[in-house]
Amino acid sequence: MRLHEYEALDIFEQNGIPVPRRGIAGTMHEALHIAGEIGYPVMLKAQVLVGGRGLAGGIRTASTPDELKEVADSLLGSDIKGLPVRKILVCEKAEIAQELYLGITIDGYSGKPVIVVSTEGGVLIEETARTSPEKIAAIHIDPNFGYYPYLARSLLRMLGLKQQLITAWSDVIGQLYNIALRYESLIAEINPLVVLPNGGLLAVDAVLEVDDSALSRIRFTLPDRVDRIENPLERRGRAIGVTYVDLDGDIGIISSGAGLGMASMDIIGEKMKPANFLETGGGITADLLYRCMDLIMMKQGLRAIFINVYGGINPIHEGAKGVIRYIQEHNVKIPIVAKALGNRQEETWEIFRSGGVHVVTEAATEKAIDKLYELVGPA
Amino acid sequence: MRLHEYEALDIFEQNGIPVPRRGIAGTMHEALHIAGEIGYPVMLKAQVLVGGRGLAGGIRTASTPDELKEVADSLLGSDIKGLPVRKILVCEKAEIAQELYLGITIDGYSGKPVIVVSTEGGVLIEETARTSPEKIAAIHIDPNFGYYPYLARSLLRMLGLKQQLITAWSDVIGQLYNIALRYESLIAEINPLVVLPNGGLLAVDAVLEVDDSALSRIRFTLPDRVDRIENPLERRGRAIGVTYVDLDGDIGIISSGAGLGMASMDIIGEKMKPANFLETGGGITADLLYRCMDLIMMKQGLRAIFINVYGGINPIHEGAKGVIRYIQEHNVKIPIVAKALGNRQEETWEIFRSGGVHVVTEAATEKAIDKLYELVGPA
Amino acid sequence: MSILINDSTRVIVQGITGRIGSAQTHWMLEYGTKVVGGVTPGKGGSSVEGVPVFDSVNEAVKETGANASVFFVPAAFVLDAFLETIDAGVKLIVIVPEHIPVKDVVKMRSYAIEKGVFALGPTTPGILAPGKGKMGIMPASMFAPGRVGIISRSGTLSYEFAGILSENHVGQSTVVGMGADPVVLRNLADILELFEEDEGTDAVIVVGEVGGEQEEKAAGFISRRMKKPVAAYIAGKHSPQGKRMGHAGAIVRGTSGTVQGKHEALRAAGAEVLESPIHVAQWAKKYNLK
Amino acid sequence: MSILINDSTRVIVQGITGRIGSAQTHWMLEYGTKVVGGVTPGKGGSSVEGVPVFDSVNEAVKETGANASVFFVPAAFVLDAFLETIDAGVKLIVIVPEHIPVKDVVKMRSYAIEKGVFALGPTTPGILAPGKGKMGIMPASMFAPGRVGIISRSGTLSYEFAGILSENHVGQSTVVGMGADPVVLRNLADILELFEEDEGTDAVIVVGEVGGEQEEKAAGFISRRMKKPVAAYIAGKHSPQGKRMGHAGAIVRGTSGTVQGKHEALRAAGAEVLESPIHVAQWAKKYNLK
Repeated sequence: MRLHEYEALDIFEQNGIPVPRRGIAGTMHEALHIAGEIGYPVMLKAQVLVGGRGLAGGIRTASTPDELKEVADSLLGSDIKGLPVRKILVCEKAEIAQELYLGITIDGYSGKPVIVVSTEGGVLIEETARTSPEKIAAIHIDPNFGYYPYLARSLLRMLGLKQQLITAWSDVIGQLYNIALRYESLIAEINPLVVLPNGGLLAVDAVLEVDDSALSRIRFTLPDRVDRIENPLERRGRAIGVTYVDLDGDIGIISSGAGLGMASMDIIGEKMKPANFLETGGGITADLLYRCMDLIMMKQGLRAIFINVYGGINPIHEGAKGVIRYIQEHNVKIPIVAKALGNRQEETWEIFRSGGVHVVTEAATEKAIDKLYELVGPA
Repeated sequence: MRLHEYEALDIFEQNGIPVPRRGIAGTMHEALHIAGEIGYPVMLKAQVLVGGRGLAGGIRTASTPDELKEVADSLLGSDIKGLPVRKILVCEKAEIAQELYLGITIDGYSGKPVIVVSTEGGVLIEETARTSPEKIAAIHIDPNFGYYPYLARSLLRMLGLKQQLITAWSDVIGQLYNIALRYESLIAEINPLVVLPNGGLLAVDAVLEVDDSALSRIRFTLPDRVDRIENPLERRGRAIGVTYVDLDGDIGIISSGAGLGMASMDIIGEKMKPANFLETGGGITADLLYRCMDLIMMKQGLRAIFINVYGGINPIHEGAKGVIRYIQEHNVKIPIVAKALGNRQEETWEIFRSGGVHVVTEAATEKAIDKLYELVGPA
Repeated sequence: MSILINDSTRVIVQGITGRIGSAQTHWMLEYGTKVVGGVTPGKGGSSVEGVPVFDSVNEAVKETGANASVFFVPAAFVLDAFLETIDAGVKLIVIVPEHIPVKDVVKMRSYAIEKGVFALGPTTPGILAPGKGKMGIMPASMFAPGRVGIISRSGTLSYEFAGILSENHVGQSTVVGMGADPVVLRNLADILELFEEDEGTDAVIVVGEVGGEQEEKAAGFISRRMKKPVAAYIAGKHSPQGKRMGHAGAIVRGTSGTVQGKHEALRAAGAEVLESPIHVAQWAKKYNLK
Repeated sequence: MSILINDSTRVIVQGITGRIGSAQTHWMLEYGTKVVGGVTPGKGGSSVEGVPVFDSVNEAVKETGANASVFFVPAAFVLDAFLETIDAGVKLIVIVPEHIPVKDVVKMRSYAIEKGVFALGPTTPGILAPGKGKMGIMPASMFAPGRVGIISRSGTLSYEFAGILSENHVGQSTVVGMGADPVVLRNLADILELFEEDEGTDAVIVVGEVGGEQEEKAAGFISRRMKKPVAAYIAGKHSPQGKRMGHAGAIVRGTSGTVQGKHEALRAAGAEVLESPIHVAQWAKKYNLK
């Protein structure tokens, strides 16, 4: 779960990281009030959970109340990369002597936390990594050993910094590492970490993504995860316990397993357009597939449904019953093709067929999708 | 710093360990009120920081309000092993099916935390350890690896317990281990940990001693450490930054170093009686020794003072100046013998002598104490 | 021959008394796997599908001589049970459950490697050696004995590839699910190494997916060390771009984990890239695989 | 000969710019110790008593060839600096400061042992090899060169015993303070072993105190491994009983740490128990020690 910038900034501040004076506004009047308290000029930042917000016009400056009114009005209620701007963060505009980068993530390959720093923060950080690797330094932390300030100091020394900056920056690294540990974050990032003219540091942006699997054991007060999803279909998917991604095609997909779902999408994508990605995980029941049918049918203009499931951990015969019940109760007319293999496959095929589902019994998903294409043709 | 039982029980409860219903009373009326809420019979437990409280009459039962009045009256304001009873803990009297023991400490020799359990808790636990070692089990925890519940389960299995008790007990062990870690405790102990007739567990006693050196980095709200010391001279010692232990003799001691202080006490103890133990640590200044003189002079009936200091990390010539200033300002008449060796010893001797202090320049403390005995004779 | 499991593999099932644990024990036994015991603390003394249940792994290992374990333990308890299993001396562990916190997996991985334990998962379907046995949830009907190794990040796609091969009369030596989590207990290259050394395996199929750098790192291993033919399929070509959450990962990896990037790395290493799963049949034919 | 320090010991002083660090650097240099550098982050480039100061231990070691370090770092920073020092390759570390949290010492001890570093303290006066050098705070005037080793839990009592010996024309090979904390970085027996193996040492004095089990464990080592004469003094015979805080320690140790218990263990191991420090003179005479 990725936190909003304003939520992450609060957590950063509670843990001793210097952050700008700021307030969160849902209306132009609130923004005006906050800016009045902070003093102009201020930054206005759209609170949307998507990268590249700045380049999409989501980060703006206001130097006067009139300017603020105009900018706040244009931001609030607008869309940034398809996401509605419900709140804007109003914060002091820092004087920038230098922009640094600080990120902490889990390196999947080594299975260890890694701290990444650069003396050239900002939106082009990944380009810097490619073109000027000497401006980047990274260190893996042995989880059994833990983090200690001297590790940060030696990391920063690689960049050839002055001791004053090393001292201040290693404090921030320690604080961010504690946050990453406590909030079980997959990514904790400050970009840019600003060096002020007086030599002090200021985290003018904050990224914090918490491990979904750890949410139940982390103590913090935030709105429920389901409420944070903007797309109503994706929110519904989360509520029933499946992964649903809304796409702009017209072929609905239900798959057990993310890999199989992706492959299905890839194959469908060759000639048709998927309406969604839906992955059930290992918890298939009749009820769950009934709800999955209900969910994918919410999508307007659906031309057909492709079901691709394996009976490994999942009782696919139970799942088939739920699909059939849905079809019968809602009188579904669009073609449905199912590939269902594994434990109890014959039983499953019979159930599907009893409800008018086209069953393909070969292993290759391509053949099932050929069948589907045969039934519906190109869009 | 050792916490009071009622303070430790609160911490235990906050961390999920089952503890009795209870309240803390400073007056008989408060005790009566708490017992009324809990229901009779209740236990009344004197809150004094000393072991063997039960055998000394500090733990009593009251079955009726009249009995409670009597017991509370006799406890409050009395002394247990020389310590005044200011507060009593009033708590429900548990039905006891079995008494267990659970203790977590740091094993000094291996330098690791150790968890100790026994199926025979209670006051005789150390005797049990000697006579029935099969009823005791202990496990060291690798600090880099950490504590995990399976370690507790395997520990408890050594005692041949039923799975139900293993499950409940290993929960309590995990909770107590977390407390020990978070509060940096040198000892965390529940004795007895009571098995109730329904199979549940209840911590009817709580010992928690926090590492003094870690106090500044532990987040909890407790009265200042200095206020917890009952003896006014020992409290004063803590306030000025030295270790002072009040004894019942009449020869005052100032030493730099605990070992030297103990040896001085041992040697004095052969023919005379020490009035105190005072250890300055490595922070001697003129002011500090001035205050130390002031502190040991508070003791009634002091016959002489023995100063035993080394100039290693300590500037003993500075210390000597403080002693002399005190002698002169307060017109001290009792004999003072000083042994002061190490860096700047000659300078120190001169200063001491200028104030009438008898200086012994040989290394053996015995010779200096012979000199003292020569001056004051037996008590 | 096969990798990881063979005739001397004696398996315990952790969480055997749960709904999934007991059902999968049934399937594993039916497939001929030597499931010799189960563990559920508090359920010791009972039995599931005729298999004795113990309170602790230690006891189970001592009583049954087990040397391998498969997990159907709830996610919150996996870390604890995993460490217990390693301390009990088990050398092969399959972690089927999903949704295990990454912090726990990091700890598990470091301890397993330190102790020389080969562990797979989390979120893995496990291992299946056709005709010999299986640890995990792979559905038996998809597999046939033969000489092709399959290693897959995705569970269901491992069935798919085995199924396509089986339909084309190409059998498998061993099918291994490495787990779908961002951190897994063993990396792709570790498993490729076992296949390269296995006399019963003639060629290997790698089934990867978008994201991470397992395939890029494996490409390095393939180019340096592998003599056997390798085919690779990477799922996710038409997946919408994941919402990017930070730069640190990409900076450290020096790769953005795209399907295209993985294709390039694998091709450069001499592996054959399959654009669609069904192409595996032609590839098998080309190398005359059985 | 001596243990731990000798002519090739090159010392850095951590926390050299502090009041105590600079004063003790003066005394160490005056005693002839090869103090080759100091470390205080942020003070790199300056100098103290003619000794160059560096920002990091790594730099100090690289520039000066130091192989040993003595700490005058504030307690709160000791753990971090200690780990840094080990990572920089220093193999002998003396931790003078007191009041270091036990939790930190536990970590330090485990890392030092893992990395094969010999560390002493915390709350130690350090090491002094008469005529060769010293790391720490021991006052030079108490010591004389000779062939008796002293190992003490108490700082000041180590000076006392050396002083008594020196007055009686008995010199010391090395005097070692093991530290007065409940957990120390090296146990008594580890240091006894060095003395037993040292050709320059003919006999050893152990100065212990009430509490803990260092002396009891050392007794085991003395009886099993030591051929050289050992005398032991245990301070605290007349100390008031410490307020007992729990049973766990005593149960684990199986000893209550009394002076009497330590005396018995040491006598049984063949060590001579000194009832009072001054008796060390007669003991030295008995063995004709120099």
